[in-house]
Amino acid sequence: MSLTDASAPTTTRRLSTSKAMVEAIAAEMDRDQDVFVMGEDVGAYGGIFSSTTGLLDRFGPQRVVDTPISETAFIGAAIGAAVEGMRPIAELMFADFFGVCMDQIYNHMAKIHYESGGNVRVPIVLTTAVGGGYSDGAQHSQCLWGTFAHLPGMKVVVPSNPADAKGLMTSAIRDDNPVVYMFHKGIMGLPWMAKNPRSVGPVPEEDYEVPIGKAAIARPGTDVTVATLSLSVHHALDVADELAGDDIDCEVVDLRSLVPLDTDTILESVGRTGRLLVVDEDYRSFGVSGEIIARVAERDPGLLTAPPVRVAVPDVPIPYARGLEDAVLPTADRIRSAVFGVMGR
Amino acid sequence: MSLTDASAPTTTRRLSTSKAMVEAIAAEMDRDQDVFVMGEDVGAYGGIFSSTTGLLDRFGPQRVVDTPISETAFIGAAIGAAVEGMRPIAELMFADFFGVCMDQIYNHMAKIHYESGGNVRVPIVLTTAVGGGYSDGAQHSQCLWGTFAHLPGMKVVVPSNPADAKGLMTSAIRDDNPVVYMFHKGIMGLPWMAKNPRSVGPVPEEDYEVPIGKAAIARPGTDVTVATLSLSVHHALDVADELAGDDIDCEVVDLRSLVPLDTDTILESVGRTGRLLVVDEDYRSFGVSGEIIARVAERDPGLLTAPPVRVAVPDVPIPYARGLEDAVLPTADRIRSAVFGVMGR
Amino acid sequence: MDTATRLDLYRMMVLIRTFEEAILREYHADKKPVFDIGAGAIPGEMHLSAGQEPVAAGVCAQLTSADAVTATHRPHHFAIAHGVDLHRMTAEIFGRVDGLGKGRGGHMHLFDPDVHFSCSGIIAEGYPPALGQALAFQRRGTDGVAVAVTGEGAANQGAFHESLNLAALWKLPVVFVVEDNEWGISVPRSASTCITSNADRAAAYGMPGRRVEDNSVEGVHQAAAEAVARARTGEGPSLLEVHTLRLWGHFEGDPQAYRHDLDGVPGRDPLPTYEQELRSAGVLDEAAVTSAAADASERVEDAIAFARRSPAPAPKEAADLVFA
Amino acid sequence: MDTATRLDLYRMMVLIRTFEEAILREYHADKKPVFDIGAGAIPGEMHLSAGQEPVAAGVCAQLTSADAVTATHRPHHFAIAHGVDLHRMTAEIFGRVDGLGKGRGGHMHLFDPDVHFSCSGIIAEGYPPALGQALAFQRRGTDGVAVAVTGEGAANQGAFHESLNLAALWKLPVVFVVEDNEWGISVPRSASTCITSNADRAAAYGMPGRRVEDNSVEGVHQAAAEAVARARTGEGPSLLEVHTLRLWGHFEGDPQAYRHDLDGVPGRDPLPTYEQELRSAGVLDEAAVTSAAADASERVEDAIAFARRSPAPAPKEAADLVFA
Ligand SMILES: Cc1ncc(C[n+]2csc(CCOP(=O)(O)OP(=O)(O)O)c2C)c(N)n1
Ligand SMILES: Cc1ncc(C[n+]2csc(CCOP(=O)(O)OP(=O)(O)O)c2C)c(N)n1
Ligand SMILES: [Mg+2]
Ligand SMILES: [Mg+2]
Repeated sequence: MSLTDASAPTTTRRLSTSKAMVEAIAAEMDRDQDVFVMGEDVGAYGGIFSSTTGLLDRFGPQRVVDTPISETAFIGAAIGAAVEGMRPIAELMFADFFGVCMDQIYNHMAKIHYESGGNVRVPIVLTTAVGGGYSDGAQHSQCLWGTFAHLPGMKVVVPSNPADAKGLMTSAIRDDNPVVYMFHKGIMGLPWMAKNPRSVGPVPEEDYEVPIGKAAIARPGTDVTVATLSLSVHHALDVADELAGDDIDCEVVDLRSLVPLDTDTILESVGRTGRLLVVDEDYRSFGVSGEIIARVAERDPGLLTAPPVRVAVPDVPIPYARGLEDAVLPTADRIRSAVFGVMGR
Repeated sequence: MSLTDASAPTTTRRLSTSKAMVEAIAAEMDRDQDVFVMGEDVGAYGGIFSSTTGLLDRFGPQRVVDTPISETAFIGAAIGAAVEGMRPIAELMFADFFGVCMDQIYNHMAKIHYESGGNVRVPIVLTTAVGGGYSDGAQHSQCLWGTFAHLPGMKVVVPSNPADAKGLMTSAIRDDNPVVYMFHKGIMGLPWMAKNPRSVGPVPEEDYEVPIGKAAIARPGTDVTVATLSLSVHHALDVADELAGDDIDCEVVDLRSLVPLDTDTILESVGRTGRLLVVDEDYRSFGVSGEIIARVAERDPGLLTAPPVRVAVPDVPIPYARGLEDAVLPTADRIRSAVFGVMGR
Repeated sequence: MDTATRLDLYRMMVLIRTFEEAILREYHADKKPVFDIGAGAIPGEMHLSAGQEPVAAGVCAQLTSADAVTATHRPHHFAIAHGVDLHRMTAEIFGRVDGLGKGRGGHMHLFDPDVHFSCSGIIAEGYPPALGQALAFQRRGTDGVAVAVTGEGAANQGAFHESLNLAALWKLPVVFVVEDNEWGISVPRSASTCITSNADRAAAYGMPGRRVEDNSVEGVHQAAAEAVARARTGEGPSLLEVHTLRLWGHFEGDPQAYRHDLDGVPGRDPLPTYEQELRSAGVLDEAAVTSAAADASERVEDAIAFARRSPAPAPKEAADLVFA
Repeated sequence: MDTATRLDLYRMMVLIRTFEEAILREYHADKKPVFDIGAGAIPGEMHLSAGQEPVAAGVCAQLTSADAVTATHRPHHFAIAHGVDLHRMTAEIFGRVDGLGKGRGGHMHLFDPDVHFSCSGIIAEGYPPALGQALAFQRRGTDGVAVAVTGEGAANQGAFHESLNLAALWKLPVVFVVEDNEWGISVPRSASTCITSNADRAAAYGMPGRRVEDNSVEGVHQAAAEAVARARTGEGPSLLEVHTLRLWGHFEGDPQAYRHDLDGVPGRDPLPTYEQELRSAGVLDEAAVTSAAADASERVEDAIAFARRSPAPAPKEAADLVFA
């Protein structure tokens, strides 16, 4: 079964994103003995952001492996195991920590297939938590997906809801390529963090894949294309619902993956609406928001009946104090103003 | 003295880019006892790409310090020394190696000033060699400036010629902020690498600063804006000279720094030419080329009378074999075709 | 050890504990009935150092404000013991304009250049900058020392290795401190290395290594005296591991379901232990205990009041201060 | 040691040296009169292993093609000794379609999955993947061993530390090999660490460490036997440092002006030394020497001819093969 549209699942069972993610991992671990999980606090703790809850009990310490705080060593070990045909899922606790182990990720995991002329495959899923909004400061709140997406050789997946989280995880594990799976803490449905209502949603019981590289129209609309991803999809949907009352009909495009990026869906949408707003929780410059605007402009600047607008983190480390952090995150307030702006109101 | 235009120096003395760079470092080391150099092979070897030639003889091993192959430790040490008021110049031999030490660079060097509420300054120059074109393979040929520019808190300088290399180095050392100074191997004027003729050029003897954040019009033109940086400036100039015969008048904008990015100069140029070609030796997606196009489009898509075009490294690791590498680098051939393309010819 | 020193150590431990208890109170006060990490006057992750007071008190007693300390994600005990401005530190934890970082840093990012204090939330990555501070001291001919702190979990991170090697090679005036509280979040020491003492790693770099057992503040004080003296006199770095105790969760909100040693924890609290020891030795009496507690409480509540009075930073200034 | 083994070791060393000399010749042949690193049939950086043959010959003699080797930027000796396909390896160095990586990798990026061989140009970063190969062997219940190689300069990189700790902790079947050729490009060992033997670092992780002096191929062979047996029988990793020799420059084109030990270098060449030793021991005579040279030359020239015959990859396919 393959879902290409976020609204497809017809089920009444509701799960949080974290449970949906874990369900996919567990199903693949059942199906394939080569799948195993490694990372810091993935065992008894169940993942700091509940990305592995219950897996240790079910699969034991040989297949759910707590590691020392040695990201270079254990991510590298995942690469070596993948080269030998295993299918590791390795967790980098926060994407913010990429700097201690990026060499393994981008110079090895992502390049070995190419350098080997396609003779060596590296089927890893690198899971990592991203995002801010709870005052965790400049080293624990970043999205950084632009950084990963810029470097070739790894797919980059960014689910926004439980059903996609499950289907994209299944696809990621089955993919013969390295896949970086970036989950926003704010969509996991954690009991100890302010919950987005959509962090719990319907999730089919059976296995299914959500194809990597296919965006979803999370909400169809006619006036402005809001291209966004992960937690910001929810803020965009909230604003869209609200502005429907103001007679502004927003189309919300959930990118779902950055590599591959579903340019066609973006172009098709902007072709209809003529207006583009990109909402991105990563830093503004040299990242996702610029890329999306460029993909539209390089197709045809004439598609844009108004200057495209971006709501992103201005180029500033994420501040700690709540008011400061709110000011730099792509909040509903900022999105709303931006929609008015792009609509010329 | 301050130069804002690459053509300003009036001198007949000609230096290679590497000598110009070293001259600036030496002058600042003379002027300020707190300036010192550290890195791998910066001493007796003089820098693998001649970025420190002669400094050891002149300043001794206390101020020109060879380090172990411990980038995290010595770049971190540079940060600590800077925090205490020294002004280190630390060399990361190849930008490709950022993955072993990025945490110090982007989570520490770049963020301490902000996190401290401006109470701590980190005046470091991080020099690093970039670029391909001599078959050094996927781990030794990258530009990666998009990766550095995406992460806030550090300036990113990308000189293209000897006079700028000197003036930008002087500015970088005097700057109270971290500055990443990325020099392309192909512009250094190395005796053992195919030389670009412009890698040797006039360099004033006296001290001067080239301000960080000001692009240069390397060649004025009326038909198309070619926004580019570093070695690609030269390829763009070569193509521009050639196409003058075809009645295409290219304006070549040498960005000189990515952070800050001189958006005004780009917009002003595109405002005149109506056409934009971005030439970038970094990976195509989620980087510099997208950002520049987006800055123009978000000002006004109507500035563009034709779709903007980019010539960059397609999203592929840099291949080894000459023919493959040539195919992915922004060569004169690719630039020429792209100019014809954007001109609709 | 002389009585005055013992009293000072005790009082410092009390001050730290009092501070951590007050932060605990303030942190949880407005996160009820359902714990929400982002809510309240102090939002975000909160790593408290209760149980680890002996390490900071013992080490920092050997330092002056001209010496540097780089601490970790669990920085309060070292910040307090090293003399970071308590008011401005507290204000930073509350995210206020009078905070050390004007509200931009938070509890894992406390910078006080007046006493050369800093910390970082990235495991082991506080070590390398300490090398540079030590290098600056060395180059300038001061006798300043840099103390670099990590946990035992961090000792398995690459930055640890590179830093020790470089410091030994350059004979830098550094004291590397490893706080072995037996846990890295939920991962016990036994699941992160198979060696029993990080002090044994010192030999791999050509520096002396020493492990202090039993969370002994006086043991730390004495071992630190040697290490600091060695650094101050130009003989180079040392490694000091202290077997200490994480009295509470890794961070606030940590359910600690994984923690099989929990029953034994209260009995290992170093504060009553040391108090008892000093009472038995006749160094401490009821009055001294009461006055230590009262003084600590006054200083801490004063700092909290200061923090609460300080305004929140203006949102419109969020993007300022990126560059100097 | 038995004669057959000694002869095998000698012949392997000759094969490696013959290969490196041939690459030296081919590399420089069309970079004249002015050396241009990017020119000629073999462009790019070229790190040759002449002088280090004893390490690869000695270690790999203990391995089968079911064992893994991860090598460095200086990989040829290990590739050859571990049985990487010489034709396809040479074709890769020439950047041709029949190369191991279809011309995409180059001399620092040789991957031969048939014998579990790989290498990396990033210092010490070849160690971590070896852990994972060992883990896969362990999990699958094979008795495969992973050999991870670095230089002595690399032993000061964080990845070295993390890898040794993790391998010891998980009792992985790994043999860590450090080739101490005394130089990391221009930086002498004395300027990169103040310890005298990396074998001493093994204790910091709870594994045995051993240093082989004098670039002795038989010493390596014997030490590797122990280490490999230990790994194969599930007792865990070992560290093996070999004092070897960089006979030539760090890379081709290296002026070596920094190299104060240059005068003594030719006298330390392990190949004539071992040849002399075997001649004296009566193991080797003129005929055996000649035939070893002739066989090696034939294999190497054959591989070079194969490489030269192989076409260059099609530029239009440059962007293929990023993803499986
Ligand atoms: C590079 C990196 N990896 C992981 C983390 C997440 N993390 C924060 S604290 C911690 C445990 C640290 O253990 P230890 O060093 O023993 O210090 P303790 O918390 O016990 O004081 C971890 C894994 C981090 N901050 N940085
Ligand atoms: C992380 C990293 N830093 C620096 C380099 C540049 N570099 C390549 S080889 C080398 C020296 C390596 O010395 P050693 O480990 O002793 O190996 P040897 O070259 O002597 O075989 C250096 C510094 C690199 N490739 N990777
Ligand atoms: Mg701990
Ligand atoms: Mg070496």
